Amino acid sequence: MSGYFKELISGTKSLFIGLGITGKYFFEPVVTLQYPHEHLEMTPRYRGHIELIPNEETGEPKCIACGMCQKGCPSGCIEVKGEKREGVKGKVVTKYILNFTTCSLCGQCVESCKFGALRFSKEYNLASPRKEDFIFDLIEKLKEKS
Amino acid sequence: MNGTLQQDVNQETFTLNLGPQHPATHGVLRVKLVMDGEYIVEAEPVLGYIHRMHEKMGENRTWAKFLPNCGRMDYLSALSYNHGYVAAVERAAKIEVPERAEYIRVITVELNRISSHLLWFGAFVLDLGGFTPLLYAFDDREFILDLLESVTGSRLTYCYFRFGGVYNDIDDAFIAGTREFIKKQRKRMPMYDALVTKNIILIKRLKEIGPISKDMARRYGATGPVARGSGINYDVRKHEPYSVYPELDFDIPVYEEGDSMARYMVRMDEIEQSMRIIEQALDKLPEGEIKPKKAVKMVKPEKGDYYHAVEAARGSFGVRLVSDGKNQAYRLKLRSPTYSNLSLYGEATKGMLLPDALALMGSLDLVIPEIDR
Amino acid sequence: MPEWLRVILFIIFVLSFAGLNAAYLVWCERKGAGHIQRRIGPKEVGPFGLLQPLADGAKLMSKQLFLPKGVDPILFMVAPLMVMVPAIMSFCVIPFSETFVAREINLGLLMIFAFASVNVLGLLLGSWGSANKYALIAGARCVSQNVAYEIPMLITTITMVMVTNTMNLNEIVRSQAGWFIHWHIFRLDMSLLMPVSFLIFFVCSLAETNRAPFDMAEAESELIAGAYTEYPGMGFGVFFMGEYANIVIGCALTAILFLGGWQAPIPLNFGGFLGVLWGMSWFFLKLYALIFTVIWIRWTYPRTQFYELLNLSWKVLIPISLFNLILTALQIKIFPWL
Amino acid sequence: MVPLFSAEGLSSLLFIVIVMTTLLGAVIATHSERLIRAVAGLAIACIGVAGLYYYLHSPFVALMEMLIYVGAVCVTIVFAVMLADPNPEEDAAAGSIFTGPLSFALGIMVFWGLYAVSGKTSWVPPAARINDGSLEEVGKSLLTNYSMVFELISLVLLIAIIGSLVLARQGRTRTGGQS
Repeated sequence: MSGYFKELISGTKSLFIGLGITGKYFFEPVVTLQYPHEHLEMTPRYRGHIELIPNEETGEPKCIACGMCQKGCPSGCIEVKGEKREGVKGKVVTKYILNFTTCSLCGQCVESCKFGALRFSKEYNLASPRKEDFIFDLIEKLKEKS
Repeated sequence: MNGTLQQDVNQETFTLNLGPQHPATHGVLRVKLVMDGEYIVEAEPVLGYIHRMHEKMGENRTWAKFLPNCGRMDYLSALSYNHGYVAAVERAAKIEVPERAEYIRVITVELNRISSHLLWFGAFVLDLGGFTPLLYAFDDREFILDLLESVTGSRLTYCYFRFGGVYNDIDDAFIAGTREFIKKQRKRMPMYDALVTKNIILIKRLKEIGPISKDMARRYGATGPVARGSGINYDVRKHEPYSVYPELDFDIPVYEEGDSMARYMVRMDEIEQSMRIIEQALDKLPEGEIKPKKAVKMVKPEKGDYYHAVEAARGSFGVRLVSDGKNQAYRLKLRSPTYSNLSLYGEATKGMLLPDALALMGSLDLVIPEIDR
Repeated sequence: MPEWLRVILFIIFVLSFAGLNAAYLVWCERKGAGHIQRRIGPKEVGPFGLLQPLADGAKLMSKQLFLPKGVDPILFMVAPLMVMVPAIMSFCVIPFSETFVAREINLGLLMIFAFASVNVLGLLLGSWGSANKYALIAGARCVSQNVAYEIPMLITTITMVMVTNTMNLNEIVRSQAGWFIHWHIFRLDMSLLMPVSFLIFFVCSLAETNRAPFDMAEAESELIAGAYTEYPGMGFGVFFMGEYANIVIGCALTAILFLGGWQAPIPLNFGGFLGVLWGMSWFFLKLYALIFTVIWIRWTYPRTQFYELLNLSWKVLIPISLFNLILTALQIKIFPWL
Repeated sequence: MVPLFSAEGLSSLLFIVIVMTTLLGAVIATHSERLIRAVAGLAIACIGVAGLYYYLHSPFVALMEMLIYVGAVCVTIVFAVMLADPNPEEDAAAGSIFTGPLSFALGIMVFWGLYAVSGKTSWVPPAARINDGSLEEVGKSLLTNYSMVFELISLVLLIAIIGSLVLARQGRTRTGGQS
């Protein structure tokens, strides 16, 4: 019998304590970010989709189309083509397609690049109703940027 | 009345399909319930709705290319899965890991474990009908995600560990942030305690509900918090030590009751233990390299059969590799904890009420993609 | 003003009040939930998301009224009305202020309970008519719950009727005139357990209106949406309007019985139009404070297990309310001068 | 003939509506094939009867009618129906060939009897207010003049409970050997 009343009182007390906690939070400021109006700065290591790094002098991509990234990609979403040109050491990249729809953002392409020609972009507002919008031509993207 | 219902009413029992779309299954799990009123006569989990053949994928690509798959199995404690696979391959290919890298692995894995438990805590209370703790838990979890993002670069499906080390080194900002998080979380736990754990409604719903006996847990091979809630003192970190866990001092919370409350308490205690591990690991963190001196180029383990298990947030995650000496696995078998934990569901719920059975399901902490793999 | 015009005007008032109230309680609920959970809640549609209910309403109304296969069409369509109509009828006797009441009938309290009992039938027929197993389970739960909680609620009400000696809601409010210590909840001289009565009544009204933590009829993590699982568009909307109207009735009754209805906490009264406004503002203040508590409770607790809920009623609320009844009777008979 | 748009005319119209509701409910209750609809009909009939009581200036009884019959009895029966067989067996309807004529004759007799009684009784117009809900009065008369009736009312609930139990007991046919 005493257990009954003990449970009754302690139970009621626990309910009021719970109300107290949520009541306190009701008056505290919100912690959420109002996304479309506010934006978050991505951390320096944020792994977005990859992009080509331009050569500082020429503005052309540093990539020499060695194809290591294409080989190392688990999802097979990179397609690189290059050609040999007169007067240029190594190959010149002519086509760099990233199929972002299958990319798993593992970063193995960046790791496998020995020439420091790839990096992660900080872009994360990617949305489109069309699948084709996510097949990126990275050379073109680089040109747009500069 | 429709046909099937009519048939069912003529019998004493009826069949209820819980899922594949149901708010309480957290994914595409389907449980076929044979019910007598609100009592469950038989429960049969039906799996395979999100089967993606991860094991087969592991046999069709090089060792390194399988790395991103690990995080896609249990997306809530992706780093443990990364760790399991990486450690298994390291054991097979005899790759030495620098000590600093091991410490970083332990720190990040334990952070990930806390975030997984926090999410489970919220989702579990949500299963029981309380919405608010979920968002409080998310608030705290967000802190961990920010920390992990600052080192790994992604928020959920990290692919952070590499053979022989880790991808990035941690910096002072991360260490300071982690210490701050632990301080904040320690202050936050009493709030959870008062709001949820001590709440009479929750106690009534969990205490002595959904018992899983020691014997049942053993028979089905349950591991992790489910086994520890049934009084089985088994934790891979202690009993088959790997990485730098032997050098760290922590306890394994074990509860004898075996009810949903015991599983709940195990996880809540584990959050505290993980924080202890992280603190010690941060104190002991040695200077040095994070990758082996001789860069790992092509992994080619010798012929043989290798196994390595780690303690993931949901139990023991084991990786069995059979190598034929080539640059990809001959056979890759993944032992996922939730698969075993779920298989006891049918027996455990016999004769239980529907809401209790759902509480039990929540307390198993299911991640469906990991069950199906 | 002739009587019939007054009644018609009042019906218009009540209908628009019930509709707007349901719409804006949803907004309040979402805002309240948001701030309790440290987020903002609806904010995009209109300033502070104030037009959100309109958007929701437009969405619900534009949905097809779809009859799932195997339902009993008549029962399926009528059930939402059976929840909504009695709730609106009950508004007729609620005194919003001393003079602002549609029909001041002497059996007002009884009338509210009479109509509230129809509400269960509506839910039950709806859940049976929708030919869904989850709905069926919800319907069965809902009835046992309502039957179990009607008893302590009625016993507490009888206690209050003994104290006030009337069932006229306006009379009950008038008997609490004066300083706020004259409100029934503080009248320990009438019954020592008055605050407990208040608590029991409030808990029972939560259970009667199927609100969390007693939302067995909905139980979204167990039964998808319980009795409303199969309802599309406005069928669902009407159920919800009924539910919110019931919440208002429950809270209004609590305010009238225990918190002095339209009485101000200080003995200050006005005549005429100002008096109506004065009374109404106090009544609404109390009403919405109680409704906020209901929302607050919903976003704090987990749902009770069904058997625990029945245990609470049969093992805790009914014995205590019976004891309270006897105690009150004794106190009134033995110390009649109090 | 009273004009329709007068107080008396409107109230007569209301009376007709109430009576029609009662009859409609009764017809639904007795003639629908689905048990659940029959119960809904019963609820409608009870609401109609409550209206009649209200019309006779006794709101207390009217509200009690709602509370007990609609709120309690009907819900109990619906609950029983849920437990019972949803499709009644076919041969339940086909009784003896005498059933139809006999019940018809019985109905005629009851109607005639009521008609005769009503014709012979000297009706007193209902008082404007029999009792305006003063609870003390209600309580006193329930425990003095009408104590017998008051006790008998409780039989209704008993019968309703027994009836639902009977429905629930015999309704379910167990198919399949075990369980």
